[in-house]
Amino acid sequence: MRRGGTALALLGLAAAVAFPLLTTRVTWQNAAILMMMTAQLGVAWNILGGYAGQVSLGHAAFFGAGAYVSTLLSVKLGVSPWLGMGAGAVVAAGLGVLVGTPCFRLKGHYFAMATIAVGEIVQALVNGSDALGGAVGFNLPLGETGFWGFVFNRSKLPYYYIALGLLLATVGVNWIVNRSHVGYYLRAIKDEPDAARSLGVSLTRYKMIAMILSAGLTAMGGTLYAQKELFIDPGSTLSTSLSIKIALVAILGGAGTLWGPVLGAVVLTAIEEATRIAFGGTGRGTDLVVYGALLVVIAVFQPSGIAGLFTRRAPRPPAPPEPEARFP
Amino acid sequence: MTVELLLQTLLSGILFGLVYALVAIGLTLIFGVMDIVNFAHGEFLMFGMYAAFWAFALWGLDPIVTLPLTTLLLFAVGVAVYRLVIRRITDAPMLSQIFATFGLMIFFRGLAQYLWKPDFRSVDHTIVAGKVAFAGLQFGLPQVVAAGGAVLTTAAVWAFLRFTRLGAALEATAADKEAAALMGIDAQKMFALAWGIGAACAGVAGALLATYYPIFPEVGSTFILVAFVLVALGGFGSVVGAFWAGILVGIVEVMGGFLWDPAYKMVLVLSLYLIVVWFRPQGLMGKA
Amino acid sequence: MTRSVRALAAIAALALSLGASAQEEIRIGVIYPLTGAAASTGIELKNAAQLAADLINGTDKSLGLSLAGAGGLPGLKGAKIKLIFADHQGNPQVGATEAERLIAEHKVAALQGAYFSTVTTTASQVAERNGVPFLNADSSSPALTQRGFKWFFRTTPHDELFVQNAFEFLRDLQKKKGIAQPRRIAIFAENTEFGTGAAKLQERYAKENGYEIVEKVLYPPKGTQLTSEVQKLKASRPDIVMQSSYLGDAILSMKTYKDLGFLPTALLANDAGFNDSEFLKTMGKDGNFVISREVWALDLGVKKPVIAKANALLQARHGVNFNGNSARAFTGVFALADAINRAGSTKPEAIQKALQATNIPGADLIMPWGGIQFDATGQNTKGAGIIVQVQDGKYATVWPFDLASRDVIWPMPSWDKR
Amino acid sequence: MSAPLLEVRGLTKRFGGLTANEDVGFTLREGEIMGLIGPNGAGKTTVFNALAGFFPPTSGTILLDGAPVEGLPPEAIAARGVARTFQIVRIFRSMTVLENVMVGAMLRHRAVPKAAVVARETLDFTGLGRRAHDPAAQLTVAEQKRLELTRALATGPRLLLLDEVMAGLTASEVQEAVELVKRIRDRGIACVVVEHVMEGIMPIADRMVVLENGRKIAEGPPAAISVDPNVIRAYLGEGYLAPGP
Repeated sequence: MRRGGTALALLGLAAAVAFPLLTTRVTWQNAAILMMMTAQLGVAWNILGGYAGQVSLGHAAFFGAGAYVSTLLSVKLGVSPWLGMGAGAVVAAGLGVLVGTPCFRLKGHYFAMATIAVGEIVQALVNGSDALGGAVGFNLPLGETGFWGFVFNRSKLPYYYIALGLLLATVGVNWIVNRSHVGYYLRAIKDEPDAARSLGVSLTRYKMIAMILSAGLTAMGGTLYAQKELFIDPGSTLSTSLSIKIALVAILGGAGTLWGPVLGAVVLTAIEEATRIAFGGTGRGTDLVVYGALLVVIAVFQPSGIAGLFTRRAPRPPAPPEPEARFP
Repeated sequence: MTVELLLQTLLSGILFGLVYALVAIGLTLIFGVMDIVNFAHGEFLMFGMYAAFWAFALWGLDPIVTLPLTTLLLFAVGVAVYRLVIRRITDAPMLSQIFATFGLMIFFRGLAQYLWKPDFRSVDHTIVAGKVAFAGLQFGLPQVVAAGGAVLTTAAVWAFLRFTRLGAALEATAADKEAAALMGIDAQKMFALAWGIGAACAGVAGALLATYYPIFPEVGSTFILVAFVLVALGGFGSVVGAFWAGILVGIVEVMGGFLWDPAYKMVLVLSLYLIVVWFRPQGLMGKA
Repeated sequence: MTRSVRALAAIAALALSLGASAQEEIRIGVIYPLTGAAASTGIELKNAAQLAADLINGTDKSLGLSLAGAGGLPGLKGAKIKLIFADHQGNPQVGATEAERLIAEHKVAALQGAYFSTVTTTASQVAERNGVPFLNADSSSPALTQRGFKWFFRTTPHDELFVQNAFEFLRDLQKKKGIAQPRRIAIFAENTEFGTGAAKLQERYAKENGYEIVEKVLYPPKGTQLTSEVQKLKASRPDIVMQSSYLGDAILSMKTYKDLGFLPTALLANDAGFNDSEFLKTMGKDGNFVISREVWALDLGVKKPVIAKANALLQARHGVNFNGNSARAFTGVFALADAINRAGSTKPEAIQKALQATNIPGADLIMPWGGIQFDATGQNTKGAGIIVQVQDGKYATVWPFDLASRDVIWPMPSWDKR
Repeated sequence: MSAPLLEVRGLTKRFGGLTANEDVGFTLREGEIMGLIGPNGAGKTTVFNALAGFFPPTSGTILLDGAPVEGLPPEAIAARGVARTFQIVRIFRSMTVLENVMVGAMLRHRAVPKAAVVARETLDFTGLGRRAHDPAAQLTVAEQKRLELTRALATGPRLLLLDEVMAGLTASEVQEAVELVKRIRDRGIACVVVEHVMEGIMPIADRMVVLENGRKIAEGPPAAISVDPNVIRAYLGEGYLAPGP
């Protein structure tokens, strides 16, 4: 089983690395970049929302932090966006601690609602702040800069491989978390918080670790977005609909699984693009009807996410034979 | 002058708050009974508005006249949504429930755009047109009627839950599903009833709003955020909590916008919410 | 990597060969919001642009615009224009993706779009990065032509000119009509790029012209109520309210004005929601006397017959009149066709050069403009705005006075005397 | 002798106007099994939650190895060597049996492989080893209770708080549980056992503490407790003693 999974992952990785060499069609490359960027956000969200079970619907605030910090640093101070990416992650992590401190006391829907509130507040404040570009946002300079400057015009490939690299790094962090005691603790917190505490698990500390990782990685995705689109404004980087989409990707694929959010991003982007291309030109909302209906159908028939399709029937390895334990 | 303006603003805030409350009590009722947050609730409101609009546009019937029909229609829509979709995800994890109702929201918006085009519509004359003026204050009659309707509907729902056998059964299901089942209450029926009443409340609100608010496929998104805040602020599942939260939020939003900066009126409302849950994580009247 | 380079080279060779042989078709990518909140506008724009292309490709010369009825572009041996439409959904990222797709997949000679300033920003960036001309006919954010782009051209005037027009209008009222100058201005705008941008310009021009800003209310759009905003306006007792709102808020604010008994001397709107037929329908007589800036009005056809003729064509085909937006989209296609025709080529550099040399006379447009001529930033310097007032439920041109079909009604009559 | 492992003095807990515990006190030595009994609503679980850090006491002192621990959060108390089970089982339902126990073992062994080894040993000790790789949710109620005990044991405690681990078990299962608790004590781990099932607690407890209405009404060896008139009255009601001569 596990070996099969590794082989599958390696195969997927090889395909991902080779993909842009197989097709030079910009549309496909763009779609692939979009999928990977979306997947990266879902995977980052998954650490907090999936493993730790803290359903955040305010992750756009972290995404925006990444986009705004790197942009401000590069536009105002000429700092390389690569450094800005790190700075953005730190700021987002700090914001995460700020959000988590009051909100982690809240349970379930209350926590989700509080994160929506935080996201909306951040958007309104940035929108009203002239120093942060207000409602207008920022245009980044367009000139090709080479790697260090993080702007590429001649080819999509740099963005493609950066998106792939960031996605792999994010999956890697997830993998490490999942394999370490932190991952076990997060799942324990999600299942039975009181029982976890009785076993010495500090809820605040581990939720906070999840928050910091999740927020920081989300922010890195925000920097990549800013450098790829070279334009940011509150509507496109801080909106609640973005927050919901980030969560949706992970939930669709399977929250709390390693590859679920990646699958979710692939499927969601495919559905979105297909419905838009097939029905979008009609201007009648047909694309939304089909898209919405598909979401409902998936939620109803595959409630554990698409990843559930692959794991549900998979038998666990049988326990090694051993003499039945008896009480003396 | 200033006192008048302040009083006028305060009362306007209360009028709006009452309509907010009406949207929110349906949402909180559904949550209380089923532990499901209905992201598509704003779309029930939207359907209520369109029902009122089409009765007006096609047959010249006033939204106030067709209000009982709109209410019944939305009750049926609520029950249908429960039967066709929600019933199947009753025991699913919270995440996939969010996912399903979110999909419903997108579906309904798309459907409205498909059927009725994305245009803005409005009911351009109604029997409740006009103004109410007293002591130097003036209010649009539609707003006053809407607020009054909201109070009556909320009171009716409250009385239903409090004083009828069916309402008691609904409350019992909300409190403890297993115990209710042991008492011979059919949970499926109660769930359907909650969705019916929840959607009907949104339908009443939609019909009342149609007398003065523009109607368009995405109108639900305008009200849903406030409704969420009310439900969480009042305490998930608490009808009375949502009612008082509605008035509170209405006042804070309108007074805050007037005295401070309208650009930050929602920031004020959301901050109020965060402050309240900081001290009372279960909301104003929620069960701990 | 070498494989990709080889593949790229192959594609490039293919593109070159296509460019050489496919002279009979000139592809122009057109990006508009065909779904989402602005879908109805997007479809109007699409129809108008398509009408323009069909006129150029057809042989009916009766309209009287110089390329209309040419049967294709004479400069390219009668090559026909093909518009390839794409939907950006009002989303800047989608706009960029679609621009990229049109350039890469459809090898478009030029792009036109995108109505929303935010989407125009990202889509034109893609054009700039790929070296493809981008013509914007309908986004009014001044920032768009302040980016130092080399491939970006805008035919419509931007908000700065419109705000300037509003103050010229006020000055002309006093100078030529002897209407006393009101001094107290309140600014009322949604706190988006559109609203805040306009508000800043209005503030600046008000100060320069010696007006007093008594209140500036920026509100979050699409809210549930505008009561607190209108109360603030009312408390500041302004003579003139300068308002930037989209349709829903325009309707809601007008109803709130009436409910709260607020009536300034004049309401000067900044296009958008106030110039929508649905606004007139919903507001009925309460919508009368609103003054708004425009770039086009049907009644201009009285003094400029080509406007009426073009409108009749659109009426015949889609059963609707032109409006400011669709007239500009129509004009955009003509401006692009003119440049490509003079370039005699679909090579981007040639079209860019031709665009820079554009000089279309005002008579050759369905707009009330002096013509089309771009400055170094790509901004048309000969654009002009007009000011309309809702009278008897219709938009009537009231300024400039030489184009006006009606006299301005000033001040607004009170709510109960209509 | 050195300080007792656990010393509780004057423990009082009020919820609003309700008094759940009033002036409860007792001590526990290393390796000792103490039974905590009393009728429903006597305040047993409240004492338990105070010891485990879930409800800070309103007043009173809890000394662990002579150091005060009252008011510390549960995770800190767990780190000091106190582990507990829950009256209504709270196993991690998304995990396997082994993973459940690993979460406990991680308190002392952060490295996952080491935690797995410790968890495995503990499972073998409690007799759940053969179910190590089954999903925890598939266990029977008795097994789930034992899993919870195993998980608590894996934290390497010096004091184990067992909350009705025998409730709802069949007679033979109770017997197995009794044996298990004895073997745990043999490892030198002290236990406080809250129990309704008298035949479960009597044979193993070194000492009993009886609560009624939040107060301690008796303390002593099981044999003495079973004949204590106060205890009999508390359990059987006033009427039981009334007909006496």
